[in-house]
Amino acid sequence: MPEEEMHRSERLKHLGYEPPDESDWVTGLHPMDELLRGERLPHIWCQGCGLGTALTTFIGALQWLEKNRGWDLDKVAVVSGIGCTGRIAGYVRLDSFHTTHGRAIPFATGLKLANPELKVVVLSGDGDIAGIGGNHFIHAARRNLEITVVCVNNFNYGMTGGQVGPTTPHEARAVTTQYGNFEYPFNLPYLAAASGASFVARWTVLHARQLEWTLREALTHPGFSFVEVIAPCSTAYARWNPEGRGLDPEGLGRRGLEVMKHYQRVGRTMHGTHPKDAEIRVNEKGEIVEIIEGKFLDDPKPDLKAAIDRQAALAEKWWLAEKKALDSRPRFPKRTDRVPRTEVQLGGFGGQGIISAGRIIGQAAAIYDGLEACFTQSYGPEARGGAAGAQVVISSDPIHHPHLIQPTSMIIMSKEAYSKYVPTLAPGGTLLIDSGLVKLREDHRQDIVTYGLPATQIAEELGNNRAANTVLLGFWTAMVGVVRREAMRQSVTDSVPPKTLDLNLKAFDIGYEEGLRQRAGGHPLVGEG
Amino acid sequence: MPEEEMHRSERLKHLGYEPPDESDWVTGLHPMDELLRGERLPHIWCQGCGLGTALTTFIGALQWLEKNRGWDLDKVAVVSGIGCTGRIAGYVRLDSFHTTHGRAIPFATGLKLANPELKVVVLSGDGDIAGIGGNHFIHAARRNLEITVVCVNNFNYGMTGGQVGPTTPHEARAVTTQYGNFEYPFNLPYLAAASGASFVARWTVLHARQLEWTLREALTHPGFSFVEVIAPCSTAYARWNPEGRGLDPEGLGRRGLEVMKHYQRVGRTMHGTHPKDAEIRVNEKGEIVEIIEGKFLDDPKPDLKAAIDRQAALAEKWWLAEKKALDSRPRFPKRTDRVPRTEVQLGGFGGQGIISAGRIIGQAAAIYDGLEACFTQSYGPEARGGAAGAQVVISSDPIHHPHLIQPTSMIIMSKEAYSKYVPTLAPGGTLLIDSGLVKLREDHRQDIVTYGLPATQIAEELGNNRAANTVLLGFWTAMVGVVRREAMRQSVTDSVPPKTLDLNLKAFDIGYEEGLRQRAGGHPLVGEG
Amino acid sequence: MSEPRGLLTGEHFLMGDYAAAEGAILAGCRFFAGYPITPATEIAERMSVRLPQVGGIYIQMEDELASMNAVLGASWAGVKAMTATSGPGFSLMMENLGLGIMLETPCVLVNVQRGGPSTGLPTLVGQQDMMQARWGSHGDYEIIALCPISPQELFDLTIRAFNLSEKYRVPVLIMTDAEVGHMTEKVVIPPPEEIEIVHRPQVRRGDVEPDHFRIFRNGRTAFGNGYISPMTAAGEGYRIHVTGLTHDERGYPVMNARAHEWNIRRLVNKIRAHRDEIIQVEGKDLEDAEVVVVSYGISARTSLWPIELARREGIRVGYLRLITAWPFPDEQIRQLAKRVRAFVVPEINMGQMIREVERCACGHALVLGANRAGGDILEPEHVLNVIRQAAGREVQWERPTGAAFESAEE
Amino acid sequence: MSEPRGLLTGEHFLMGDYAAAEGAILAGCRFFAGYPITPATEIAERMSVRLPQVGGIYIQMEDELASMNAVLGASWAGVKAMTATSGPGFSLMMENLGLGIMLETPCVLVNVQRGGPSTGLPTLVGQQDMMQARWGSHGDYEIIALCPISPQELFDLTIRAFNLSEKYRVPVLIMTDAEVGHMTEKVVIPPPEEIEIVHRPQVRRGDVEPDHFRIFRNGRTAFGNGYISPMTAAGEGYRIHVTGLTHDERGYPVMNARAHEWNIRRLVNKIRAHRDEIIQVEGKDLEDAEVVVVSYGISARTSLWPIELARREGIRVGYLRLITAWPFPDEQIRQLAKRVRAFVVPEINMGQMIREVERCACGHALVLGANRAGGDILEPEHVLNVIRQAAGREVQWERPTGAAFESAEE
Repeated sequence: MPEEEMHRSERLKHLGYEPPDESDWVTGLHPMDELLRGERLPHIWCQGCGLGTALTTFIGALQWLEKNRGWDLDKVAVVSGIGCTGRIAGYVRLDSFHTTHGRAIPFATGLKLANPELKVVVLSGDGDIAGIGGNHFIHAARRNLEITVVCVNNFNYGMTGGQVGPTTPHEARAVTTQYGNFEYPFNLPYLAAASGASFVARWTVLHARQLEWTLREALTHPGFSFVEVIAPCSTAYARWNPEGRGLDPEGLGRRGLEVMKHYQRVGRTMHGTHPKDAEIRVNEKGEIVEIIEGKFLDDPKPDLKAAIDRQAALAEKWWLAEKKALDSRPRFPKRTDRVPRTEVQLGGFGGQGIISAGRIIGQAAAIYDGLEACFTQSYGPEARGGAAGAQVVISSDPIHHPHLIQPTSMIIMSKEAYSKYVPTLAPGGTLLIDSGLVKLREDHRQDIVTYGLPATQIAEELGNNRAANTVLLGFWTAMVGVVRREAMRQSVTDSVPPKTLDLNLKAFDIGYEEGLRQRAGGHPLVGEG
Repeated sequence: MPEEEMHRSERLKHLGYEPPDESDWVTGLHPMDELLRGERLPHIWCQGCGLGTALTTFIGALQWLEKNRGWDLDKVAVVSGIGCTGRIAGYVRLDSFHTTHGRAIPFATGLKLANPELKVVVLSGDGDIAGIGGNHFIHAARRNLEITVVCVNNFNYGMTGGQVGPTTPHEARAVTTQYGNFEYPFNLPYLAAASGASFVARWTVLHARQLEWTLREALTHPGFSFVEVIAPCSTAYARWNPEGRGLDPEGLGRRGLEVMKHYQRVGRTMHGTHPKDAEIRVNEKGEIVEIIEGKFLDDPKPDLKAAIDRQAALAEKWWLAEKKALDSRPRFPKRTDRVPRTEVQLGGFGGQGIISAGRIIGQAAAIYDGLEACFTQSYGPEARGGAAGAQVVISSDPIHHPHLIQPTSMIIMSKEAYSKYVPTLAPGGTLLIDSGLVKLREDHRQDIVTYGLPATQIAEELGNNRAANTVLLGFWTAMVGVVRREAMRQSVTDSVPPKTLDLNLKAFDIGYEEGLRQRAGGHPLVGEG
Repeated sequence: MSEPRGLLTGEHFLMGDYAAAEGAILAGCRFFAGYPITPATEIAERMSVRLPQVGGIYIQMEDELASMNAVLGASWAGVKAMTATSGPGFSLMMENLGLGIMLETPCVLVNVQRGGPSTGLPTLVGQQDMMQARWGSHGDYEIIALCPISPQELFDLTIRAFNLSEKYRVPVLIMTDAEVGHMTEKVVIPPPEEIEIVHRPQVRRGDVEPDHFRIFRNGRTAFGNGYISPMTAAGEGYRIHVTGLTHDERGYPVMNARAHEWNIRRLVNKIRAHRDEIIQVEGKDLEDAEVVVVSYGISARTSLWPIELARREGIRVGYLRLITAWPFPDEQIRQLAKRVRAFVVPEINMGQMIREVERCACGHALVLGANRAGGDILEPEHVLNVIRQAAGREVQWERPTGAAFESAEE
Repeated sequence: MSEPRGLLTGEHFLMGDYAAAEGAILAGCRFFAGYPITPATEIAERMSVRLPQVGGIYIQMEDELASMNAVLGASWAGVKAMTATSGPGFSLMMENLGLGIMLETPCVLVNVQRGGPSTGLPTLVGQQDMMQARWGSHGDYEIIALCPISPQELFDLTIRAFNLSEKYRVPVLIMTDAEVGHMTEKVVIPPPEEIEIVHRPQVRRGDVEPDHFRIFRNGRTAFGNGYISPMTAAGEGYRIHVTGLTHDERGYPVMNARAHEWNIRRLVNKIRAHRDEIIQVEGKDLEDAEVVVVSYGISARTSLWPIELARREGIRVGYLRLITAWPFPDEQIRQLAKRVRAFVVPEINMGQMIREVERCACGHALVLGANRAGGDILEPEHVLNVIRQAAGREVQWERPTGAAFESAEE
């Protein structure tokens, strides 16, 4: 059994934290006018509800931080979701956002990340934070962004009339579990800790002073902090359950008080207890017989924004490299010839650089040759490493139809692509194959012009078989003559890793020369040259 | 440091579990044809992916259970979400449901609750289960419904190309965290345990045999069981991170194998370790340096359905009571007189039984007097214990407009209701007040007929001030004469708790007699009687 | 009077929400998954007490996303299932309403409409989700949506919703509102033998050779007909596969345009081809009408009074009530448009179903709306004056604009 | 060529998704919250690399619900913010799109449409969320939705989307599709000084006496005009309150019909009153047209070819492209309807925007759709034949129905 106070951080003293005197509990402090929207009062909460105390302790903590730590409360924003607790956002005179059910935490995440100067606090109920908003809760805890989440847990959905919730004790009654709750509840501190929260505490509203001290700590915690506040729901939950059942059903204040007395009987302060052991125990009737309270976890680790900021230098470096590359791009003289719609199909398998080759053609045409070019990729149900296809349409005119209707040239690097694409080539069109990888079928089309070169083998000989696509790009450039050589060379330059540039340019030139040679020689593998 | 095997349950032997021989690891078993949809193969997974092993171990476990435990595999259903793992549902020859992203678990919850004969298994990925589906995951673990959730964790969103996910290690690379992951990951076994899972385990796919044994156990666990399976993503995750970086980017199989070797180096089996300590440790580069594996938790507690079933007897008892009450309802002779549209307003504060009184009038008119009756309540922003209003429209004709246009009679039990409603009463209309609670204003309307009786005081004298509304119902019945006395008495009988029935009928009769008396006497408080 | 299996045969004074629950139970619903939301919560509350009495399951899920999915799961276990919500929850259910449509899953979803957008007016009436009911989930589909006007009709139409859902293998929406849902009136629950209950065409263990079974099929089969395929349940031995992806007859993913065309046309046509069976309208005094009031739900009900007032002024007013809002009765409006002077469309929204009336009127008849943004039912004078205007009479009332409202405190 | 602040001024060969990201950055977007989904993921990927280079924040959230909310939060911190998704994520964003509308929060949401419903065809094109864009969230509202036809226009319209959003304090949708999003073309990024960038009317610390400040206001003020109120950000000292509930000028909840009327009419009218400023269409050859092709996005682009073919056959075809799908250009269609024989509406869906054309055509012109369910762009012959049909010519092609498809394996 861990000793009380064993886990207290050094910040305790700094925060004016004094060991609590259990005999000296109070249920609420004075309303602090300058932090309340007086024009909105009286509030909507029932007599005997614990939310008044939750609100005043929160305000007390802020005022203490303003007075003793110089906080500018203009920079504190409160975000809440839907439900009774959610209405707190409407009563505090701070920037306050009453969002949708369960979504206060991601809203707060956006607010805080976009303006790290803000201190952002989420105040909401158990149904809102742990029910519908559970996923946001665990992910925010995981990220450890510096926000404070205060969850007022009254063990049911109060505003809609007392339905069972994610914290309703097993076998307790609620309007939708009148036969007894067959579900088990969350232990919220345990859930928060398991998700990654670096500050975790729980108090009942009976311990208003301790709660306020803990809130001071939570608010100054450099990371995600979570405080569960156990509060009576005098109208709904207490009506059904042993803590308040049998009491005058109209005496809501009385019921709330009885529940507070119950807290006094069952509360047990155990600072530093691991959250997994910080249980709310119930008996077989769903009656709460023990509530472990205290600060369970206070374990600073770098907050999310700090981690993000570490990236700035790397991002700057990348940007400068990008800028340098862009600035070094040459300009080419304008083309004056007119290029009719030209469709190119590339095909092979993943890893051969088919997509990249298609993009290089498109970029050469669009950026360096001043043409219109539209590049698309084929997607299919294949896994990575499967078939890869790329299409480029080039024209002097606007390209209305972005897909190929009938390609007039083709670069093919696999057997599968050969089977799939060659039937679609226009009669008289030009087929270029990696002759080391693709064998022509016996019934190969005679109405097209087929050229080949062992691109992969050539690239291997140059020292890197991944340059095979570049060899074929050179080959295609010479053979088809739609895009200018210098435009293609520059596009290759833009697209390959700098350390492979020389090799790739060499590969391109080999392919190009071979293309010129074969075309001049007029000796295609098949067809009329 | 907990000892290996320390936490093993007795079911281990029953399940044919033998202590694993670490030297004898296999990465995959033979495909089991009868449990695979052969017509769907080959699968879409990349070379070197861990999902094949995850699938075959799952099938192996099922076949073992079929052979050795007599399972009828027609009763096993697989539910998955979206992503690479989600595709498992399409390959197993079992009833299989490929649902939406993150929603496999609630779908499985419905399936299992609606047919408890089924064994329902959720197989999905880390992004699906712990990212978008995180809330369903923690709530299912909390409920402890007997389903098995197998989460194949490959540390990123693979199918969309390798984005950062909720399990991506801190500082690891992904396509959306190219500067390094600034978020922290979940420890899924810890999260599952903190949420309430009663069986929690983790294996890498390297330990295929141990994984299969654990799956046998998980599948037969009487409650929510969770198994995390760590698997290589050879295409996306391994590409960016130390485990696979620098390897031939096209050699996916090779990359997968390297990751498996890495698992062999960093894996450490520690059965019975508390899930909070079952870490996946990384170094400052995001490289995994330790993976704790084993079965961490196996702690049966009553499953959800068992808890639900316990309610059946109570539900039956309630039903029989309801049936008895309904069967004992008398029938009344048909009314032949015609009732024109009559509007009644009731007003007071919460707890006085205003709503209940309105409902009693409506029920008397509709059920026992054969009239049309439409009862509505006023809702406002007030908290409970605030103002309460009820409206009843009664007519022999269909009631097209359900709201009051101008009420002709009113029962008022509070000062606030007096101020709010009396101005709306039709000239010549009848106002009935609890004269002990409501004082007439000096400028009280002279164009209406006002009667009073100290209903709350009368009820108190009868022994229960909550019967004040019944006194006024009797008073109204006699005074307004729209609904017959016996119809009202029966409606009161249907509506009050049996033990207060006599008192309420007495209260009703007193009010009724007083009504007759005052009406006959023709001495209203104000107005012409 | 009551019925041994837990049915409440007889006359009851029931809140609309409760009537929906009782209708569901009589229709055979044995699974409800829900989440608290005003003004639909009472449906869940009633179900939580009543379902265990009839051997059913009530479960409160963590949110509406989960509720919708649990309902789909239960339906695939062979059990009739329902959920109920209001605006914000309806928006959250949209993603998985789409899954229900794609998997052709019978189930019923009740939306007790309140004032929106966003949290809006949780306790007060609206009819603002009518177009969302048709278009709220991504992708193309057709849907069935019913609009009750009273607790009795919430009871009756909930049964009809289950029947349509089971017959057409489609989620069916009940688009009611806070007014009808929270109103208490007499509801007659007939003995079960007097009610037609439809059960999905369901293939059970041994009915078909598993290899020959197709979970999605076009055309007539031994178990389904037209575009509707017979269904089966998990555990019946067919080892089915279904997916939200575009798929073939076996339910296997097929990622191409041809498969998509087949899927979507089937989803759409199974409703469109049965429009005449599905569409239900209530018409009154349409023969000689110069003006026809076209409405639905609470606004249809409240328009009966201004219609009566207008008739007293000598205006020949007809009444066409959309019991099914979706599919929309295009043909009925088209035919009427040719012979009436004008349509009046009262709605508690800024003009939603009126767009459909405009579309179908094809310019043949004037189309006027009687609208308010929400929070209250339409005032009779308001609707009466739009009827007068439609008939070319003098208008005697100023329509509310809300422009005067500046602050709650002013 | 490039620009010191991390802007990529110059010509680039960019994928559409990347162009949207660059447009956002030039428009001043400095916050992106997203979640992976095909085919929108590339926008997030680009933002994750680029935003840290310009001092912005990229965060990947746990789901699309969270993404949408984080964007709203960032906007209330005074930062221009965006998210991007596709069908299933769009459905999940609907609840909080409504919050954005109710809080009048500037932000931009890109939907790269794919085939639906449900998971559908993740990698393939659809235009099936067009009506969802208008009606997908519960409650009444008006929205702005833009439809680009190329990477260049994705860039341009993303800037316009931010401008409209900032000006009207409303979330703006970019309804693009898998085809445009995944297409790579030349994109010209102009120097920032050549681009008009709008910033929200923003009240900063000290501008106004905090007690006099109203976060929502009808009518002209020093900072806003018409129905649009000036905004402020958290931390500026105004201690504002905003809520998704129906509210008054200060943002305080007011639960009655009068406040709702005021709220909703303002939300609706701030768009309707500025229709002329917002609506953007591209018209060609409309003067003498007998047939007008009305389309948007990729289908508008691909229809230019069949239009050319039809002209060669002597049919006088006009072209009206909806750059803004919402608000819909009612008036433009109404005017055209009076003088043309027919409209042809090509869409990759079962007929969505065509319903609006039908509504506005008021029966004056024939309205024919050219539709396919999704997965591929429209074939030129298909559109050509519908144009022929619209012009009363002979049709030479059979329209696809999908009925022939039975199984992927047949």
